[in-house]
Amino acid sequence: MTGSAIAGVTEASSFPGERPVTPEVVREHNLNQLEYGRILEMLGRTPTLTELGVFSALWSEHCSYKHSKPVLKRFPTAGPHVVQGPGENAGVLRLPGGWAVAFKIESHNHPSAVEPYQGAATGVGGILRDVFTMGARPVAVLNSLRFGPLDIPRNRYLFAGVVRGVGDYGNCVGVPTLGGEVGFAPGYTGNPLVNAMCVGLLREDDLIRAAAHGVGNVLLSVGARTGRDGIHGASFASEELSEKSEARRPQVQVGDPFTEKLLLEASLELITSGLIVGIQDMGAAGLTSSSAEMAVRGGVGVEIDTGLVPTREAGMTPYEILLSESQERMLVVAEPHRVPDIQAVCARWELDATPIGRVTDDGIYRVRHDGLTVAAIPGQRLVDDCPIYEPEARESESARARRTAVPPSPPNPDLHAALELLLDTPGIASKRWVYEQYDSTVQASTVLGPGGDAGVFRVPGTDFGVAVTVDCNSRLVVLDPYEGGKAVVAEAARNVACTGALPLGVTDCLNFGNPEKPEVFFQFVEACRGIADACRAFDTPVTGGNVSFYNESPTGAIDPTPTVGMVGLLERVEDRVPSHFQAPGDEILILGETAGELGGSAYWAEVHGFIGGRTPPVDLEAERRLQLLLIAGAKRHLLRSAHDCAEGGLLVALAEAAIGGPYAPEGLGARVDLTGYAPGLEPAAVLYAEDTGRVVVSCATGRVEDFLALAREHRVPACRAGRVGEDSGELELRVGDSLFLWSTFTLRRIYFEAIPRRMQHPDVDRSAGE
Amino acid sequence: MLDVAVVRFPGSNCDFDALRAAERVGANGYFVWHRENHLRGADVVLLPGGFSYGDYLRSGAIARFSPVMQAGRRHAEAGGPVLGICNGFQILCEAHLLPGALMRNAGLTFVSKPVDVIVERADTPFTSAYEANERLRLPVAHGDGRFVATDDTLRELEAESRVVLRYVAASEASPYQPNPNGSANHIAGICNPAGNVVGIMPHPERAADPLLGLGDGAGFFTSFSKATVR
Amino acid sequence: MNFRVHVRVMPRTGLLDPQGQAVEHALAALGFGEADDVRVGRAIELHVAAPTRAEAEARTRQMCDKLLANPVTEDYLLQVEES
Amino acid sequence: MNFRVHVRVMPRTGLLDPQGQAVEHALAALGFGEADDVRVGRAIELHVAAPTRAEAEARTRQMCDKLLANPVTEDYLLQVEES
Ligand SMILES: Nc1ncnc2c1ncn2[C@@H]1O[C@H](COP(=O)(O)OP(=O)(O)O)[C@@H](O)[C@H]1O
Ligand SMILES: [Mg+2]
Repeated sequence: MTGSAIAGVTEASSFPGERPVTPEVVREHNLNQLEYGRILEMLGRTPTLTELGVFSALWSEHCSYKHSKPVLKRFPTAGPHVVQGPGENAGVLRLPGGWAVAFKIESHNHPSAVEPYQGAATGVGGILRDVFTMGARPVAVLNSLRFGPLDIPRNRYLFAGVVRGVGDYGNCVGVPTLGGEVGFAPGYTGNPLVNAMCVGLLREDDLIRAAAHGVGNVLLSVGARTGRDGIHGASFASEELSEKSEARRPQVQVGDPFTEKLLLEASLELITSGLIVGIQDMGAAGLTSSSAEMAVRGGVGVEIDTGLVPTREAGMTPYEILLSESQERMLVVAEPHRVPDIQAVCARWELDATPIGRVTDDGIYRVRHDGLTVAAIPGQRLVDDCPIYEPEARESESARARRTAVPPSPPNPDLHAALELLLDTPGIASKRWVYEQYDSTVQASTVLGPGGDAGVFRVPGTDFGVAVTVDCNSRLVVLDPYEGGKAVVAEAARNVACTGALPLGVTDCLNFGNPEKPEVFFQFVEACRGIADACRAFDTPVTGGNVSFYNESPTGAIDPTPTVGMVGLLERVEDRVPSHFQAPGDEILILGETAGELGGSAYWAEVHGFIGGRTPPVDLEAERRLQLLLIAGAKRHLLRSAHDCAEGGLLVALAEAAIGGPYAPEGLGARVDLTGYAPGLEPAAVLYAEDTGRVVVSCATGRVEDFLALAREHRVPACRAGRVGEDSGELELRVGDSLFLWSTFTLRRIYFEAIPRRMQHPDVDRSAGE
Repeated sequence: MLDVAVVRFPGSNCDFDALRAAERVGANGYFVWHRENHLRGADVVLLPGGFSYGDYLRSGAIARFSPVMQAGRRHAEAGGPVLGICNGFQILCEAHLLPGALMRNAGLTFVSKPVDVIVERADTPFTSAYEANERLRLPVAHGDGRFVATDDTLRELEAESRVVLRYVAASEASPYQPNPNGSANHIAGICNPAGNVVGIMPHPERAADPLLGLGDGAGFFTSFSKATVR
Repeated sequence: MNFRVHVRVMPRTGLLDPQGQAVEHALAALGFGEADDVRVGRAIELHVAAPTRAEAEARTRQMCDKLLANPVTEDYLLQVEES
Repeated sequence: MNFRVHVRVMPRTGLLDPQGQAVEHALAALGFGEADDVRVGRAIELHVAAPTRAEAEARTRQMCDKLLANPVTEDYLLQVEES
């Protein structure tokens, strides 16, 4: 009965009642001819259904990165402060004083399209586990969301459900949400994006890697019982959503944040107490991928007895147990004599820890059930032999044409109304409706919460903090994936630097359509090239991330959305710089250069209904100088506020700074004179172009000269543009021959009410009674 | 030195925050696990915020049966100071150490934001560092914070001046809803007749450090650190 | 004997029921104008082993009084089925 | 005619019900060892005006499908009473 392992020859038998493996069954498992051929050759026989399930999961796009690996290899991943680069559950960077920061982002798009509340909640749960498996305590979460327009009821339902799911999970576990972003565009109708990022702190000494070591060591399943949830989740995530998906949809995974909190505390205790050898969360493809990855990383074999795995339902087959994506479970490797101590720790946290297998010396990935060997696969080859594809990458004609197109221009665009329209656009408007549903102050370390450029938390017991952000402007990526990719990283770094922090490193979540379509793969390759170049220029290595392909719905591929999560170091938290104007009379300065590039701007999109033109090129050297200026200015306390120009351009940034923060009683107003600024440009271009590399700052009057000198030193153009006004004053702006006046009271109302007004529809939430 | 017991229930998540706030005022803070049945001679008991038992069924409903709550009750009945913050307040109500109940926010969503409150009782062990009617800005973060009680109970609370904190508008002109959850009489915190057991929804422990932007909550901790040790 | 007990825990009459109101508005917006006076509470189902139906009911009442319902804000109703 | 409709919306069998689990453990700890298989869902009560009982039921089913229950994660049950 037992499998033998002579030169890769292995034996396994079908589990009683299991379907025989036919070509039809192989197709259902999303394996193609080439892939199935490799399996036959590797095993020297027909696989059992259980084995087919294992291959199907591990060779899914989600687990194997078969379409993205060669491209991802081009990211810079090294640096003196990199403790752990890609390849583990989360990346880790060194901080001062023996501390380190672990961080990672992950998508949960398809589950959220099917069930927004649970999909989003379990997305947060998964990313928290990725961070605490490294021995880090989660201290911040962020989320990047995309939906179709809010005038469609289904989109409102998805938006409301996702936000509630993200909030309920993180709030319950007790991790503050310090930032995020939400975008809306027609392409996301039917395929919303839910990307969750988690940031954790650890002592560098406590870092633990997810590898199985030591022949004879025991594998334990810790945490929740295994049910029939999400079987085939990984392969579901690796195909397009269609009418057929409804039927193939895996049983929805339900999150239990309470158990997650206990699992978090138990895991950290197991790690710091030194009782265990390795630990890995059971995420996508559950026990299968966690055990196979741990075995391969440790260069050993494993044997699992699925009959020992605690299940929620009777009669589960080895196939189901291996592929279940039940949440809140960990796989732990430990020396046998430690098992009682481990169980005692877990019992104190009211959790079970059950031995389910052991580490072996034959390199075989072996699964038994009640004495029967149901799977026996050479472990290294199970991971390594998945074919790697390099699909064709070709830009579509229509994409190229869009770049050279110009918008149909109405004769007299109303530039005054345009600002109000932009501030009322859900993608630009305040996301207070979202982040008020997220606890942002738990853990009592929040220095800057949501509503500004980046969140900042303090490392407890120290003077320093960490700034965190997630960003992606997909309109720029659509038009020019390379420049757009650069722009995404540049925006993230600018946001971090605006708070006074030095950008340290990146995690990315690459959301794209079907990579087998040349125009999609083109977007992917080019966006990655842009991200890689920017990361190199900023010295911010990529320490991990996630690829989410097949984001397509019956209406086509989503806009390419390579989301970047970034962390930065703020050496002294007292130096932090907020985003909004702080005091009447302060001087307003514009940093960086305005070339007037309206391509991909929100102005063209919202006012002219046109998405096209050239993405503003990103000058990475200039961006870097700007970042360093902001950091130096913060350190010397020369800056009272700093806010970057992003979607909406210069005027939206000025207005946002004047409107004030989400809990300021009122706005401050400002008097701005741009008559001599950017000569030769149309007012529309000055106000609404989305050139990158620009920041609006304010300085106390006595500090302006010092700051200007510092800007010259850093070779960053700085233009004195006006003064901060009185409480609830007006935003007064001169440009060209025009004088514009807005009441900050009105702008504030528009900006903060845009989303709540749209979400007032009583039909939003299916589970209003929950 | 003042001994401050911070009770940890499974699902407590403001336990470290409360402990740090107590330690910052020089107290000897320590955790007591909910299964323990004594408080190790605590002078002050803090029931921190969080989601004990996931807030499943009703917030605080399951935690109130934990063994440690019997010791807590004895401590309270002997006049010892007890402060329940957020989930701690919910547990005190479920345990009937305070009257009323905390129900789902009227807006049906979790609410996390700073709010303004008035200290109406400045003579409890947790508010003596404040002036009567002092205005504080403190963060709230809860889904079940709507204080509900029978009309008789509300009358009694008002007549006996047992409202410790009340939500107020930031200013006359403030466009914000002062009451974040629809609480009866804008109640944000109450005490028992003797004044030694206090429950509040806002989180002073998250506002006890000026570096974090808000420092108004520190008084809750300096109050008891100054109080005479029995 | 084995019983399946269905417990309905409803907000006490007279208390504000924001969930019920929200559902009522949503129903009206969806064209269900014929629905009103909506209340939302909790449904709890449990399996109870007891010698008699009366005993199963009595024990479940104790569970409600002690844990399942909050006497300050909620009323409850039981239905016991043999199973 | 006027009907009082009681809707029970319960988590679908096979789905994890963390709330039910927590209640089950709490009941056991309180000495109610005879209770198990606890599930927690929502109880919704509403008043429906309809010409017949069958019509009231049909309309409430539509309400459930559209709003009151989540077809992906929940099942529902109706009881209609004349009122
Ligand atoms: N877009 C990316 N950029 C850089 N590294 C990536 C990216 N996507 C995945 N990786 C790395 O590849 C490894 C495998 O990732 P993944 O399978 O997502 O881990 P998990 O098991 O947590 O889902 C990870 O270490 C991850 O950091
Ligand atoms: Mg992982």
